[in-house]
Amino acid sequence: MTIAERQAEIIDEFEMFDDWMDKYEHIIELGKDLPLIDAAYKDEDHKIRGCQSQVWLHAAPEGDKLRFTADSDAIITKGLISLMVRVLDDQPAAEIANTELSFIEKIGLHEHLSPTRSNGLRSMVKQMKLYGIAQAAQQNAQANG
Amino acid sequence: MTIAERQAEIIDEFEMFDDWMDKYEHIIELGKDLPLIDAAYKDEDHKIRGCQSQVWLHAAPEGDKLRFTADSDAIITKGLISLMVRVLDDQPAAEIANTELSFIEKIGLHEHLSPTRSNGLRSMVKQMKLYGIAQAAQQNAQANG
Amino acid sequence: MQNTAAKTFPIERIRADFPLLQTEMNGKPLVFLDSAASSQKPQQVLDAIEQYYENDNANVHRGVYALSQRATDAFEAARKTMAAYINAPDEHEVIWVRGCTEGINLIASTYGQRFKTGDEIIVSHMEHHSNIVPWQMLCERSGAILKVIPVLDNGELDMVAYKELLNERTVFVSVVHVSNALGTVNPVVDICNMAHEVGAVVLIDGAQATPHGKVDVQAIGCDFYTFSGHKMCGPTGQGILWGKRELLESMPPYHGGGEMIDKVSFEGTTYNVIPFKFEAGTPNMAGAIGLASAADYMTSLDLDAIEQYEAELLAYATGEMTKIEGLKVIGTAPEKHSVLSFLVEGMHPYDLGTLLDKQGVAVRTGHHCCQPLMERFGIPGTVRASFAFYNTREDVDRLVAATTRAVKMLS
Amino acid sequence: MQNTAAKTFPIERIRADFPLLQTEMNGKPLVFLDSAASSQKPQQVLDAIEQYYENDNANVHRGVYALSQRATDAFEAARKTMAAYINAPDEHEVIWVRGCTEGINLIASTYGQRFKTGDEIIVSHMEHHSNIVPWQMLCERSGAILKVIPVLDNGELDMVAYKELLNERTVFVSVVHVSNALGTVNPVVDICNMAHEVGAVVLIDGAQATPHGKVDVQAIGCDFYTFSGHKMCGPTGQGILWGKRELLESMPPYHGGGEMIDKVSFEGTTYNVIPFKFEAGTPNMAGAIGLASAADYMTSLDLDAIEQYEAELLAYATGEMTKIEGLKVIGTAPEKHSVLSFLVEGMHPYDLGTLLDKQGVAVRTGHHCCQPLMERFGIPGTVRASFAFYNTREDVDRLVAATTRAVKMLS
Ligand SMILES: Cc1ncc(COP(=O)(O)O)c(C=O)c1O
Ligand SMILES: Cc1ncc(COP(=O)(O)O)c(C=O)c1O
Repeated sequence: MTIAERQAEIIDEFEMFDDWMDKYEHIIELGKDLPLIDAAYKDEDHKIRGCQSQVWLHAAPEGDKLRFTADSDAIITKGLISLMVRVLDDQPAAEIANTELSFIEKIGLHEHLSPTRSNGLRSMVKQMKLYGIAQAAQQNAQANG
Repeated sequence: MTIAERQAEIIDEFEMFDDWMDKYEHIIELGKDLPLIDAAYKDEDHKIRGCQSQVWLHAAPEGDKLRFTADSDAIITKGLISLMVRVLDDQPAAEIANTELSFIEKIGLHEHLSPTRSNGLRSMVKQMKLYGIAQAAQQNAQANG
Repeated sequence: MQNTAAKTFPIERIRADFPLLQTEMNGKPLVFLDSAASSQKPQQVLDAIEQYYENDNANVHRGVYALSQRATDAFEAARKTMAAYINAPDEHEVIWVRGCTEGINLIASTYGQRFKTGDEIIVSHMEHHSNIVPWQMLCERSGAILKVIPVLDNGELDMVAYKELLNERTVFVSVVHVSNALGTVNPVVDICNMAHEVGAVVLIDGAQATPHGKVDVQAIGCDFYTFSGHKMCGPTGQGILWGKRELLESMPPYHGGGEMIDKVSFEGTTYNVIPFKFEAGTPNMAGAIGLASAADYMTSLDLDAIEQYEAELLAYATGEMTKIEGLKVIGTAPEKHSVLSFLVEGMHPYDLGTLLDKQGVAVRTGHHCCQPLMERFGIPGTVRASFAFYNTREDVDRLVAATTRAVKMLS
Repeated sequence: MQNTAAKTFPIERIRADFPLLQTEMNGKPLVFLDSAASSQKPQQVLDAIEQYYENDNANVHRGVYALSQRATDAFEAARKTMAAYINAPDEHEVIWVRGCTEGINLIASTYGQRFKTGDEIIVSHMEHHSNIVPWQMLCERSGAILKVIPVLDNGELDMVAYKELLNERTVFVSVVHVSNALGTVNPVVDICNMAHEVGAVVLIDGAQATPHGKVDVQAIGCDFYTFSGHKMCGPTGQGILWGKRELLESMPPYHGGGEMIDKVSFEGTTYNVIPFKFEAGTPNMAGAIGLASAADYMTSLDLDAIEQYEAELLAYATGEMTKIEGLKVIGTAPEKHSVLSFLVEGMHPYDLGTLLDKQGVAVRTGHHCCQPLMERFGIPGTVRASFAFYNTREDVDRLVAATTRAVKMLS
């Protein structure tokens, strides 16, 4: 599935919840299911500091793609992370670099990405895209070099 | 005339003006008529500094009474000063010390004595009373001494 | 458990005065439990501000026209009201500042100029960042040393340790009256007495005291007292620093500019008398008038009644919340004001706060600008429900229900 | 003499927006000619403030609940509006301060920390006390030397003398954009260019510029720019300090406290990024939102149209007032903004001001916080009529009539 398809899938999935609490129930479940980051990466180097909750993110290239694992100390943040990972993991670096992540807004959870929320999520998305940009640039250099 | 009588006289005098401008016309006249302070006393020692206008005040004992002369660089302040002098000049020190100057309020010019007006007038009245207190105290001391 | 204060306190009428309390959050009637961060404002305060702008607005002091005189009179009357609110002996000792943070910084940057290497300044481990960082910055500049009163497990100050910290090198003590993170009411009278015995000067941070009951700076015996208006129903951007006249007069000025001068020339400038010496620039006139109106509003409700009403509310909330399995109250001092900080075993404050928000309950989560205190307790933060006199037992019930549901979801 | 701008400017509609302009003073319809001290406020601004308190009020930043997020969004959107108002390239360079006075003091106490003995700071002889005293205080602390640009007889800066003052020891230049006492518009672009040639950094005091037309900090080329909201239809107690990012980042913090920190511990504290590094304590949220609403209001009227309208009004007033026998205008620079300072031969400003007040005309008298400038002209003060875009030719006619009558009474 492309990034767009995966976003569409999540939007569909969330359409069945018409109550806030059900939606959060689902996010919490997703948080619990998130494959954990390798303990070795849960360190200062991989930490994205937030005022409200902390996030750890690890990225590894696999061919022209990027693999992400992540974790957070707060379960709701973790649930939201799991959605980001689901959309961007195992996708071509160039696409990660250029994509617009609109699904968060569409499923009504945009507030968690507010610059003033400071839960680490916004910085994490930025970081994921930076990995994409860096990786794509490197591939380009190799292709041309 | 006592201080009370002189105040009553001024209140009467101002009753005939029902227009602000007439009242000020009169104050300006009074300012022009004010017998000037002796030039020798128009110095820093006798100056009461205000933000808006300056006042010079001189007091001299004469028996158990006090004689005041004063001046200002602003004519309206000068007119108001002339009223104060008219009430308090040549009165017993003890009475000056204890009197309530209500006429300013009654003739509707209280604003010029506002602590925030800073035209020197309020400080002048305070100063006149202090002279009265000091002089009365000295007389008492002499009487008992 | 319906007590005396709750019976006679006109809570219905009071709530009607607060427009924001009538609104919804996330589709639910709002339960506002974050007054320790900033309180809501009654219509009376909003009206006082509007009425000032519509009828009296002009720059204060030195104006010869009626409008400016009226503005000045209102502004200076507001100062008098605030002096009365904390029983200051002289309204000229009352300085307008932006808030409690500026009040503390003003003292550090003016009174603090006399401190030198080796002088000791004492704060406590439960201070708000605003009562830590200015002193750290001052210590860096001056070579003075910062000493810290430890906090006991229940959230009280360790007064034995405090006594040991005091000595002839102690020049200053700055302690919070009521802790914003724990609710602890500190023994400020003793703190002042003990400091004065070694000749130290005392500043009390009253940010969380003035919104909840009577404060009497003379009875406390402190040298400086500061608080924010926005936490006690006043507008944002206006607070008070009170200080003893002889201390204020001995201090160098703070900001330079209009109002604070006597005479300016390039050969040399002389300064105005207190309080103006510390009030450079056009003041926040509407802020002053709004804050005085807030003080009037609270006084009209009777500050003792407010204190008693809130005490009962806190007792009720503490009793009900602690029935929730795994919930632990952080801060259990016998003397507390209107703050219930808690954690639930294994749950992150952010998760709890988010789920409370979705149920219409506004609480604060995190370190509450008290990182050293959080470290002391070995926790990343807490969930804090803080009450004001406009909260009700129904608000508490909603908090309990919402927390119960959140805990279930997160288990 | 009815000009283009006056014809198309919607003055009737504008005046209806200002409640205070509908009031009387001493029984006469108010003619408000003291906007340089503080302007009046349109209903739109009062409504924005009230609407904030009634719907969005909560402490900003770090709140997890919807209300706090809304308050934060509104507060940060206001910062963006103010950045746009002065064409700042980056809203993070915009710092909320109480007003212009605090802006200048903030720079003196932070950026100024790097100055040392023998460094030279340049101000002008026409500065407001707020742009003199902070530098005098800094010079006293640091050993830096204050140099003064002279003022020509017509109220312009002596730019030849300025050039001579500049040298490799010059570290800082702080000059007013528009003089509050004379109305002179200074050549700020040249002032900045010339200062930069010797490597000095420039602060422009924009208190009297932002209320009267477009300001573009990038076109000016200054390093810092500061102004007050209350002079441009905004609420009291809120202003702006703008600075170039690299300078702001290089500066030590200002106040210590909440918001301005990254992490606090007794072992050592680290600071937040700009602008928050300079914004300790709970900000004046309603002030920010009110000021942004004032900027929106003025922008909606078109700042160029405001400038042209006011220019015509000033020209008209100058023409009419100078017909009065013995009246002398103080400040006759070719480039002026909305200020008419005058004296009448042999008459004290206090007397004139008092008699104008009784006729319903509000003007300011005295030194206008510019004592050195008054000394330069050898006068104790002036009568100052200052205009805003809500004044009319009828206001001018009332001023002329009232002055004529006062002069007659005082002759
Ligand atoms: C030119 C100028 N600079 C600075 C100030 C000080 O502004 P504020 O009093 O709002 O801080 C003023 C206003 O009085 C002014 O006119
Ligand atoms: C105990 C305490 N001190 C100081 C402050 C700082 O007050 P402000 O942010 O209004 O300056 C607060 C409020 O956050 C507080 O709760």
